[in-house]
Amino acid sequence: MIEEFKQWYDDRHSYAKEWKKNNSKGKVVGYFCTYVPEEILYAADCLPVRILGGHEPPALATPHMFDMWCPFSRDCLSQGLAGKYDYLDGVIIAQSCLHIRQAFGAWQLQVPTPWSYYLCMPNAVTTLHAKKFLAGELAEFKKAVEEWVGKTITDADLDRGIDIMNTNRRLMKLVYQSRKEDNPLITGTEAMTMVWASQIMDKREHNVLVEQLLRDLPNRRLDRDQGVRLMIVGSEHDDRPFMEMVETIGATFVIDDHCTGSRYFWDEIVTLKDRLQAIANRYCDRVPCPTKDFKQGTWERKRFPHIINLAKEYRAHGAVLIQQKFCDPHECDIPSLRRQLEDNGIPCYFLEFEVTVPVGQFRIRIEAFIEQLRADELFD
Amino acid sequence: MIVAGIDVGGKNAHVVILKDGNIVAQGAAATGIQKAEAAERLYKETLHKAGLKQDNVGRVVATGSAGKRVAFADGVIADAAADARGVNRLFPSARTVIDVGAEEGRAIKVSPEGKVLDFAINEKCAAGTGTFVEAMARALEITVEEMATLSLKSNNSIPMNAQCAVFGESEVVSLIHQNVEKQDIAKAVHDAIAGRIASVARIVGLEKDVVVIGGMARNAGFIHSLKKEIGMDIIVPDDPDFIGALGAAEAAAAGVLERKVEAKS
Amino acid sequence: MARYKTKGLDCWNKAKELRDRYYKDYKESHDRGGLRWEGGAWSFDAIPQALEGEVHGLSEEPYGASIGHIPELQVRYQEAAEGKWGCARDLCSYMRAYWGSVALNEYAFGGAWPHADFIFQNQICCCHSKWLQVADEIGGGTTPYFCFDVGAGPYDKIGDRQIDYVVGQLYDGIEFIEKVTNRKVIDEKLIQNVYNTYRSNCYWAKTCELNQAIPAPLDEKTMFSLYVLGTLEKSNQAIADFYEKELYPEVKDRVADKIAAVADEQCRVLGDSQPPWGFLRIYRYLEQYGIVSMANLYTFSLIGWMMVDKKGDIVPCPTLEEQGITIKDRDHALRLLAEGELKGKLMWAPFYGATYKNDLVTKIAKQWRCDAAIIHLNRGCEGTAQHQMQLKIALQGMGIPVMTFEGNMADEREFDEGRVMRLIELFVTETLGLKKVA
Amino acid sequence: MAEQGKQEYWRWPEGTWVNPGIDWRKGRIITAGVDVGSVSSQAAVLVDGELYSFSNTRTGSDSPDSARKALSIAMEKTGLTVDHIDYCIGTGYGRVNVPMAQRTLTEIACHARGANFMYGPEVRTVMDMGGQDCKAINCDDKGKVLNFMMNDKCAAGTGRGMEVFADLIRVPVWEIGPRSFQIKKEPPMISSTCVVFAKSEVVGLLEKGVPENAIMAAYCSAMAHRIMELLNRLGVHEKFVITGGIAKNEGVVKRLEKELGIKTAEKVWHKPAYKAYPFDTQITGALGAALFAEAMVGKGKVKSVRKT
Repeated sequence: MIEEFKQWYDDRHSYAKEWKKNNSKGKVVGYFCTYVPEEILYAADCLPVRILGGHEPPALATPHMFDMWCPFSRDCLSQGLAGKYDYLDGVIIAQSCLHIRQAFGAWQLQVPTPWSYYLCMPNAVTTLHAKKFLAGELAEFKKAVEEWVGKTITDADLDRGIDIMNTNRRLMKLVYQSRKEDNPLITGTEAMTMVWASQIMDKREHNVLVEQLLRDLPNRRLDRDQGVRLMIVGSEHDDRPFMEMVETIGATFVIDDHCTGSRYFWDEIVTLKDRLQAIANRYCDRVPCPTKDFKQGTWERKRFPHIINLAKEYRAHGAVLIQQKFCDPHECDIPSLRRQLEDNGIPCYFLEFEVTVPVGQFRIRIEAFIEQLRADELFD
Repeated sequence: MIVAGIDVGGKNAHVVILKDGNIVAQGAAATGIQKAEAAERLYKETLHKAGLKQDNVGRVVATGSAGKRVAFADGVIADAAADARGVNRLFPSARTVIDVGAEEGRAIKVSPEGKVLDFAINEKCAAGTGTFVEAMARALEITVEEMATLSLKSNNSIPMNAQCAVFGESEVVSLIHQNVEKQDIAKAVHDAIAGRIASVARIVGLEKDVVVIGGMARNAGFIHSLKKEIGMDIIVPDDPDFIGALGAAEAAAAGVLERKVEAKS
Repeated sequence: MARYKTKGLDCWNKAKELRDRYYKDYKESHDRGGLRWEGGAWSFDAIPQALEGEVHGLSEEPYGASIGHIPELQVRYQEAAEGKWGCARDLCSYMRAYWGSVALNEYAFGGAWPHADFIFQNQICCCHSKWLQVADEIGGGTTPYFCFDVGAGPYDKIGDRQIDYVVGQLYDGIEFIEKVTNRKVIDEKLIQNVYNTYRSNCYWAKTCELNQAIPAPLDEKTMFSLYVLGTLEKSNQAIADFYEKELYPEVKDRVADKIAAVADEQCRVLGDSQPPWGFLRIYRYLEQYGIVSMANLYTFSLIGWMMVDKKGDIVPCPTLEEQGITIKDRDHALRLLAEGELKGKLMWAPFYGATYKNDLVTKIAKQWRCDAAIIHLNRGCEGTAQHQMQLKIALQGMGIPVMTFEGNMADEREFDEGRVMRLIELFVTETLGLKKVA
Repeated sequence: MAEQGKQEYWRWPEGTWVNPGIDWRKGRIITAGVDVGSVSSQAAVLVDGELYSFSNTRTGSDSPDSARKALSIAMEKTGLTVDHIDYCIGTGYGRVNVPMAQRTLTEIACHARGANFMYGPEVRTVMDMGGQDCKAINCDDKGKVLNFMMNDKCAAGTGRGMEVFADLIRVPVWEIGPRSFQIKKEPPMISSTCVVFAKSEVVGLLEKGVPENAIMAAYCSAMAHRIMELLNRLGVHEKFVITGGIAKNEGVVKRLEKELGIKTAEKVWHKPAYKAYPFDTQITGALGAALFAEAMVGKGKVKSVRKT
């Protein structure tokens, strides 16, 4: 299964084009942020695919986003400008960080795409007002989609969409939970590849694969020592060479908090009669992106206790905190998160990511971090 | 009438003497620290070579990052303006000029008359400059010239993160330690710089004809990478590093004296 | 011989005096039994300022900007934020200066850091909510924190649902600050504050509109020191009076008497985003060429409430008095407050797309008759730097020469003056072909 | 550019030393550490845990050669050969390419361990100024790394930056420190954080006729400031030591001490018996590696590979 995930993730564009051939009526929609309610797109028989970078220097993006913008966002835009996403029928963003919003804005002007939509995802997600407001936004979004695809979305459609998404979330969570064990049967690179694949594949197909994976896992043999159990936390992250490098020098990633990882699927929808309200509640209650992580009353974040629990449940010896260069929302959280993790006995190491990773420079840092975590072996 | 153009940049100075619009002499020299003095020496030598005296010269216009320091010049014009004029004289069809010198890479959009319509320079970081290549060449323990020819032999492309000159070096060093072929590393360096320069050029918009000037234009490896990066043909003048001086001389001939020279502080 | 008459503003000192008093009052508030609260230029100050008794706020952006004017403090404060706290160097430069100020327990206007009794913060860009969240954490994490979200959509999509969303939060906010301060929000005060908020915002917008005149009565350099009052406390009676009764009439007279901000005005420049505060001398340099920087979406609508009329022109929003609206009660007041901000603050529109920024700024370029544009690619503020490169393309599309330069509104370490001056010189002399005037 | 023939002001002089007081043939355990850095390489040889010899040489573009070269210089004229070595650990950028090494460790671990041996167990913060990057390390009384930080934003604070500078003003890198104090008053520091732009800034100053010594002072304080920024992020504690090439540049070190308000430990061997031995801060990494090797062999954690 892992191979399929890897292959389709690498070959994501042909996958989408293939899907279009087989679903003549279906539309492929590129989304820029995981706050986009894919449920409604599945209800409308669309294929939502997350727009990700190509890990190439985003040379085409510079005239549209100058150098201070997050390399991932610039990479996404660059891919669009290069025509890699020419098969998209539409693009959509949910209000999140300014960096990806700018990539979306430039995309609307520079990359010909038939349909585009800005979903005004509120920020004060811990308030009831936000849930009410978002439900209204979703109603407008649903209407816009209906007009675009020329079909009304019934409650039955919504239930289908919700079920596809919830199933996918539940299954991937099961795979993740297996990593609590010693010598996990799946590496961090593999686990995240599964999530990356789910963001670009038809979830119905993905679900079949994940179910198969869950059946196969128990008999899986990875002839490797887990080494140090690491957690990885941060912004968007789909840098496989980095993950692989770390997992070849005496460590295993056992859990993550990324919007390309657990943060994407951790929370399911609690069904209600009012489907749109149920969806709105889920996106307000999910593990927040730092852009929306503030609580009334105190400076404390909602996301931090969640991360610390994950670290404990998955018995991480240390945490690698990564961040796309210039990612302000995470930059605002990391110094605080670092303190909280270390106060909980989880040493951290911080790395700043760009589209291409200087493996040499990063390897020595991670090696040294691993040595730090197993220092006892060197000294007694 | 006889006019002179002097281009004093980060590393070198160039002089071009025009007589009734024709080049009668040109010279180049490394400036070192005392740029003004070096420029004057070069100017005199070049005149001497051409059998001319200073008072034969009707007008002198200086340009380049240290152009203002040329005390004996009658006027100074901005380097991008000199580039535009120089290129326009040689290739009136040129619409995009890319000048990659020792410490700056810039792109200029020129009008058919040789006017600067838009321009952009590599901001903040020195990646995308001649100095960057030199640093990488040193890490490879070869000369820039060797590096140029070497890189043409390579067909592999290794993505390199040309952000900081020094980190570029450490990337090269770790590539060396991974036993990557020197020729592949050389190409990686040129590709990286070509990428940086191309994105600067894209800011003003790549319109043909594209002319590349400045010291780096002599680097065939870099030019090759740049062609590939922008997917367009590139014109490189015979003396790509003399274009600024030529443009200044043109300005002198045209009687352009925008700013008085500042007395050396 | 200069083209036009010029002279300084008579109300200049008044503006300075109001500003100085603001920072002094905040510091001394406790000694007088008053309250202190922290917020932003876009916090609805009308609400906390309606608490009974004496209340004074500290507005985060103008405080950060003031530090940006003082290189010595700026670098020391920002290095404290980066070193002691460990934040990244590329974050909002106001925010880093503010955090460093807290970390060093230093108030830029003298004395120790004056801790607030509560935080009344707004969220608009992706990090605004973090500003005082982190500031408080650095300061010990004991200040009651309240943050409301105004990211409810662009000005042309504001309906009841959007206003309900914000008003709902404002009710929570009132309940919150009443609880943590043990003081009541007085409706009479609140209502008066809303009238004032409208007057401050609308009269600043009207003043900006006057800059369409040739010669321009105001240059940006001057405007910066004038709009600041509105970023401090727009609901304040004295400040609203300043905009309505002193600044606006005086600028009107300047237009009538053709009094120019720059005596040799021959080229009108459009700006974008905040300037590099430590280097306002750039504008002096431009003046030598008869260039006046006099229009900027940021400078206009940071506080100025404007709208797009039926003809598609940008015009100032009318005050409540002009609309003949009398505020009935608290609910009415809160709705008007939210509506004014959500519909009138055009500079929020770019947060929702590049098309908004292009549309509004090209309108400004036309209506304010700009000949060229100089865009400060501001590494210090993602918010105002949104879509700047798209804007460049759009302006060039209308035939306006544009130059861009990278800098930072309040971090001199990110501003290479020599380089930037070279660029400006080239742009002015070559692209614009201007000569120094006498 | 590798301009042959022209004097290279940026290279530190090479060096080697052999302990006259030790006859390796009488030794039980012989271990070696080889540190292949980006600019220079070092080797250290221990006999029964005592420093026997070390070398400090330049790194070539081929790291296995640089490693061999460093070790052979350290064994020159001693009769000692690779075959006599029980265990060897490679460290530094080129650690994966040290042919004679049985295992590798990062220079972070090795510098902490080496500094602990050279300066003593009171060392709490080690600042290693390498060629390409600087590392700030907090360690315990055993020399165990507690946490560390490496510069990632900009390289202006690295040894390489100083070398580029030395080359530019044509002053040997080892003279910069002393000369940077031969000034009337401390000039403002070079503001640019980019090595190359700092270079153009320096050229500007030279053109303005600012005396060379003042410019060296301005550059040294800029570098001291960058290092201070990194140390502040980590938190610096006494005993504080600086290893690597820059440690030899008091122009930077003294100014850094001033900024931090903390003195760096004196460059004297912790072991009284070592008083007479040369104290070369550049060998810290190699020495640390050799010490780890010695401990592993001594505790029987690894098998000796000694051939003769």
